[in-house]
Amino acid sequence: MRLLRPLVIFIGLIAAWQIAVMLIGVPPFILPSPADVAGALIKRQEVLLGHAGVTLLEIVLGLALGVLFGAFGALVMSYFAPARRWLLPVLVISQAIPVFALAPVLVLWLGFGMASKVAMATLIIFFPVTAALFDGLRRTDPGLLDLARTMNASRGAILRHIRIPAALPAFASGVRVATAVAPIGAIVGEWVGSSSGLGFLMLHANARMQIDTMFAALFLLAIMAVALYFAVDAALSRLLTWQPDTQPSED
Amino acid sequence: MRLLRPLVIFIGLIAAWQIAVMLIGVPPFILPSPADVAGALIKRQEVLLGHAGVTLLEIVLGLALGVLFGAFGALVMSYFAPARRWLLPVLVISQAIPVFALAPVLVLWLGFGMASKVAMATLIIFFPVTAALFDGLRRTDPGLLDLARTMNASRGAILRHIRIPAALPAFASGVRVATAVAPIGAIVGEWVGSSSGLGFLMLHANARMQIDTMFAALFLLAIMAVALYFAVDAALSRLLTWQPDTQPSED
Amino acid sequence: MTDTTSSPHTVSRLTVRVRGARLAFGGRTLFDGLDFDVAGGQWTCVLGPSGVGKTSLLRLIAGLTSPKTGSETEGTVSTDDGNPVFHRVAYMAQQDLLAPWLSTLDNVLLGSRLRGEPPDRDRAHALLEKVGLGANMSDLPAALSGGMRQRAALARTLMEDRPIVLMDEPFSALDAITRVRLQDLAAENLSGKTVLLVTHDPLEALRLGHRIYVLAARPATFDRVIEPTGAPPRNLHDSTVLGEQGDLLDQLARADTEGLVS
Amino acid sequence: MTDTTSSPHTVSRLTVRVRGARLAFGGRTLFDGLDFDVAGGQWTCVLGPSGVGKTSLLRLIAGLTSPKTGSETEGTVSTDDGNPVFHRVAYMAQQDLLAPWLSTLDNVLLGSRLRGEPPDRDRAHALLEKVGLGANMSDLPAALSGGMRQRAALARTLMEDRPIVLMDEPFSALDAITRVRLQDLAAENLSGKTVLLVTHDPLEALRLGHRIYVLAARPATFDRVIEPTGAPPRNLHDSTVLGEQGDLLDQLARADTEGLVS
Amino acid sequence: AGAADKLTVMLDWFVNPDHAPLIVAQEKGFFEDRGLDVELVAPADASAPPKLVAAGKADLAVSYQPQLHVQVGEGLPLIRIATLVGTPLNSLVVLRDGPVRSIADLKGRKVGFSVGGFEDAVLGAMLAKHGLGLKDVELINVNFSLSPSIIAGQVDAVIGAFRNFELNQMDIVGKPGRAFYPEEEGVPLYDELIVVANKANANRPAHRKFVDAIEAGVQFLVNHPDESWQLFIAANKELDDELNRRAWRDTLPRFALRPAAFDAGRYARFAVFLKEHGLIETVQPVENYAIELR
Ligand SMILES: Nc1ncnc2c1ncn2[C@@H]1O[C@H](COP(=O)(O)OP(=O)(O)OP(=O)(O)O)[C@@H](O)[C@H]1O
Ligand SMILES: Nc1ncnc2c1ncn2[C@@H]1O[C@H](COP(=O)(O)OP(=O)(O)OP(=O)(O)O)[C@@H](O)[C@H]1O
Ligand SMILES: [Mg+2]
Ligand SMILES: [Mg+2]
Repeated sequence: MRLLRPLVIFIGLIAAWQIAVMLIGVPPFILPSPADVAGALIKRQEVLLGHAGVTLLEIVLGLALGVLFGAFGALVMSYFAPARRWLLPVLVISQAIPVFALAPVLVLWLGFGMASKVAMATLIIFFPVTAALFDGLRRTDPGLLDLARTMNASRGAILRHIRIPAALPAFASGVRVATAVAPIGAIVGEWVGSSSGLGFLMLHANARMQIDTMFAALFLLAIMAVALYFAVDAALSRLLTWQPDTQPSED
Repeated sequence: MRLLRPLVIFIGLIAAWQIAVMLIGVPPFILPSPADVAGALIKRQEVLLGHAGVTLLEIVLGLALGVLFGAFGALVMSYFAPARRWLLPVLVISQAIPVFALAPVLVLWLGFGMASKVAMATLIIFFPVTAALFDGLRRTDPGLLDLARTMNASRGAILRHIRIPAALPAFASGVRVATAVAPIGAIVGEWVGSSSGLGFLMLHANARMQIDTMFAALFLLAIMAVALYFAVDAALSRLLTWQPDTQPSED
Repeated sequence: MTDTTSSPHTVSRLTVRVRGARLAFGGRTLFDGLDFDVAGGQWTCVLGPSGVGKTSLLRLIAGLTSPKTGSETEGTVSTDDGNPVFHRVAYMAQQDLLAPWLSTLDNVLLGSRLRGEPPDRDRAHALLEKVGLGANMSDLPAALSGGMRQRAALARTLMEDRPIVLMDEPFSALDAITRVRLQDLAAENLSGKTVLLVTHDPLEALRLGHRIYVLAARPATFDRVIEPTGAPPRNLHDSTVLGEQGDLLDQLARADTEGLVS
Repeated sequence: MTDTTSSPHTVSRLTVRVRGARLAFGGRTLFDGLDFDVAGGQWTCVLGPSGVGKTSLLRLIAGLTSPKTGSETEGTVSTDDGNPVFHRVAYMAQQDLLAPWLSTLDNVLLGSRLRGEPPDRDRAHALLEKVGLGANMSDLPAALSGGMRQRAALARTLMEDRPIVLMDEPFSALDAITRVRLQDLAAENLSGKTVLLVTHDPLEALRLGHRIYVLAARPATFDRVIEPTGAPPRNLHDSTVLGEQGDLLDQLARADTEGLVS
Repeated sequence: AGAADKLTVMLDWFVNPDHAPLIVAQEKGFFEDRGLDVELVAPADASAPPKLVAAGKADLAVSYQPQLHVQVGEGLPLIRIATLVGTPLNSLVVLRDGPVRSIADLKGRKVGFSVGGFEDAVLGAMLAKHGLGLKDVELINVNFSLSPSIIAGQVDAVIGAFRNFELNQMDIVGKPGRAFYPEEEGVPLYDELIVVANKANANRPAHRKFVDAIEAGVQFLVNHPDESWQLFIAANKELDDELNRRAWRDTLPRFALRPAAFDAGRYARFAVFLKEHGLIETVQPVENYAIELR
């Protein structure tokens, strides 16, 4: 059953897509039908899988680094008041800067390899983590903090043993968002200057009107994204068994 | 003092930038110096401000719609179990799909006017809000829920009077992230098709190698982003006075 | 008062019958095959060692045990008019459960708000005055002392005006004098209702209870019932009460040796 | 035990002196110019009506009032050896304050973990056994009953082994029998320490206190001190205790009429 | 031959038939034969390669002549060393069966463009010849979807469409287009694709070898069109489709047969045109930004 549902969703989505294409009559060069895409998927599977591997690596690296930097950023910002005042505006700005403006600068520093792409992905991924953990760290139960103070705890010990565990649910929330945006992070990273990866393939296919190939790449990306999301979600839930978890639908 | 600090940060960043450009010797066509940018800012202020107005409108509209849809999505997903099972994967996929792939489809439906750009921005903005509120709604104190049940509360009433207020801090967290990514949402929308806005101007200036103008636009964007972020942050803090708020730096 | 189930006057003096109740948390059985009546229109007090399952029993009656909380439940809870218990109880939990974002007044009005009824502000004001929170109506729970929070929760429970009232140590955070006064207030406001009171204080039970049960051992069973003489609330300086207190303490001590705390 | 300030044996029988203490929350003055001694090596019990400021006084002594919490504080808190009070107190708050992500055992070991000391698991095990939680060491707080949570918090406080111990209604959620047993346990474990106990139960104060104060009125002041005879923990069936109880209740009733609950 | 001379060459865009001489030279080993180790890098943003060459991060970049004038005008130390495609590829495209039959019909209509930097100048010149101005049309940036937007009717014309590409694209999906050629409508002739180097080391010997290799590549293309197509798709499997086959065919005659050769007069004329349209402020001497390698 647990494996059946995604399958049903999957088939349902595909069917809806096919019907939509048939009913609305979208031209295939704008939205190809699933059949076309399946064709491209089979015909170009070698090319697609090769690029998918590159992108997956970038996603995973970007996510790992993004979460790491995000956590680090939140810790630094919340631990050092001056860092907060100075870093927060910089981080906000970093989110507002379009990639293509930074791309030449990044390539200048990091070259054309994987590094600049991963850096780009990291830049996109880390902010939700930072923001969520930062917020979570602020919302610790004041009673527990008082207790810790009387226990002669250093600021670092309070952070480590009280604030961070208490902020883990918020952190998990941020990591979930980060996981969902990680694929787009990697794809955008590939725009910076690359000759491989699904993002490259998509831009390329798009520019050359191989729309079926583009959607085949998109399809692979979507599968990776969903698989990654639910894997991370499951891992996070396991981490937070102590956290009460109910849904409004159960009220 | 409260107004002084941002000013100091601002001047500090500019100074750091100027010094960096001078020391590292980055060529101006990759990273112009603040002086160059200031020149462009003054020389082209009319053009810049006109485009900035368009982008600001898109950002604000996108943010409003994104937060609205995000909140709505989270409520629907958490309130109706089937919606959750079916919608969540779709939402995750929606995050992984690069805008440019969707762009032709969106443009086909919405045209090249403001609508398609606001739609694009909304698409980028809503997910952090959805994810954060969805998580927040799950973490309501089970005791309060039990109490509400004995009080003969309908599911809707529990949602409205217990779960939503309890989830507001998480929601605020999501809105903060959304606010930070809103500018990039609008800019990406403008790349995909537009004839005005800072994103358009940047593309244009970039193609013409008027890098100083591009950075001037970027600068305006950054100012808007930071101002928007802190305005939203202040508004959210006012909304959540009941929420204990401490910083590790105060431990 | 359009909802007939919430009107105390149409169906009053409801007896609650618990039959064959079983409750276990992942293998640890708290009680099994427990039969228990909460007499209609009377105060029934339950005492017992810490951790024996008093709160769990109360929650079972209130309909708040679900597999989600990790508990396995069996048995039936019914009333003598055949209607379900759920939605006719006012429940005051061991924790005060004040919503941190609502003022004291709004917390007291939470029930009517949740049911979409027009809030009876006058009654809420009056109750808050009576529990000594007249000056704190607009304070958030975080600005209240422990006892004040408990008093707010009590006011909210009294505000509910249900035929069955379940209270889990409602006076535990109050000083002796305030406690007596609020016991009187509760006795007055809940007269004619079916009240189940969990308490740790034998004197409180002796003061308020028509019947007193002691829950003991694991799986827990009820010992012999004590039915103090005279109408509650009783005077504690009464010598019979003091005698009964000795009795009750003995019973509790016995319960304890069979029980949990080693 | 490298940190000398945390060793109870080098500096014991510390008297804590509070002088000219003022505490106000946004205009509402709880007390002003309050002088108060917690006698070294003895149990000092504080009673008083709910909301009078007992918890606030305890927090003031523990060094936990800061402008951040919305309070204005004045006055000094010192010990007779001249060293600050802060970091030599073990504080047990009115709420149990168990970290929800830690097991009962880990909650008891929280202090040593926070100080980066090697945890004394044997002692924690022994204490948990003594408070009756031997079977619940690996349970999360959410799986404990109210009284069990309080017992875990008590075990954690005893675990701290500090020269000054501040406890805010540490036995309020316990049944009468368990309460007596844990009072004895605390008395035994804290002998020779300077203990300040806030309680609502006059009998508890009479059983445990070398000195008993009643905090009353607003701004709050201390009434006359009661110094029960005999060494605590006293036998409650003692007739002198019962007489003193009457006294104390009278005093509390007086405190109450000057006081807050109308 | 000793250690190979390493060259990082940035393409203007993803690999496509426009790069045939480079690909063929790479695949046939013409670079290797001359002791070169060439790495071809494709960007997603056509404006990045010249910047990176100017910054010394890449050795050579495939770029466009009009952009070169603009970039040099903005102070980038760039210099043209070779020509890949010696004619304009750019064109104004409308639907063949659409309402626009001549440029004059564009009045009041929407024209899509993918920001390249000088589309407005080209369009302005073309409109001017028919008595219209830029104010008479609505210009819309359609960035990634040049042909979809015209096929779907979102715009009435697109400027910046490549005649060897977008026209084929439209034809394949059954919406054939009509192209108006800038060079026939008042825009001076120019080189579409050129190779630029950093001015500081334009005369590096490796550059001459590189251009020679391209020349050999072009020659091979002309001599063995089918074999070179096979080479091309073998190296770029994802390009093996109808569109690229047709584009390949249409591009072949447009490659400069003498990549190193340089017509200074043509560049000077074009600079004047750009100045007239406000894209550059001064007309610099040609030798400032274009040379013929010795
Ligand atoms: N954070 C706060 N903000 C405002 N007022 C507060 C705050 N904390 C406590 N008070 C006020 O201070 C007064 C004393 O509170 P305190 O908790 O010290 O009482 P207490 O004597 O411990 O009462 P109880 O016996 O009910 O625990 C109360 O009237 C309360 O409303
Ligand atoms: N969610 C839970 N998961 C597992 N065990 C639980 C849970 N809730 C309660 N228990 C266990 O059930 C037993 C009874 O708990 P309950 O709260 O009913 O005790 P109680 O009689 O109310 O005690 P107290 O007087 O201390 O409040 C305890 O041993 C407790 O550990
Ligand atoms: Mg209980
Ligand atoms: Mg208190």
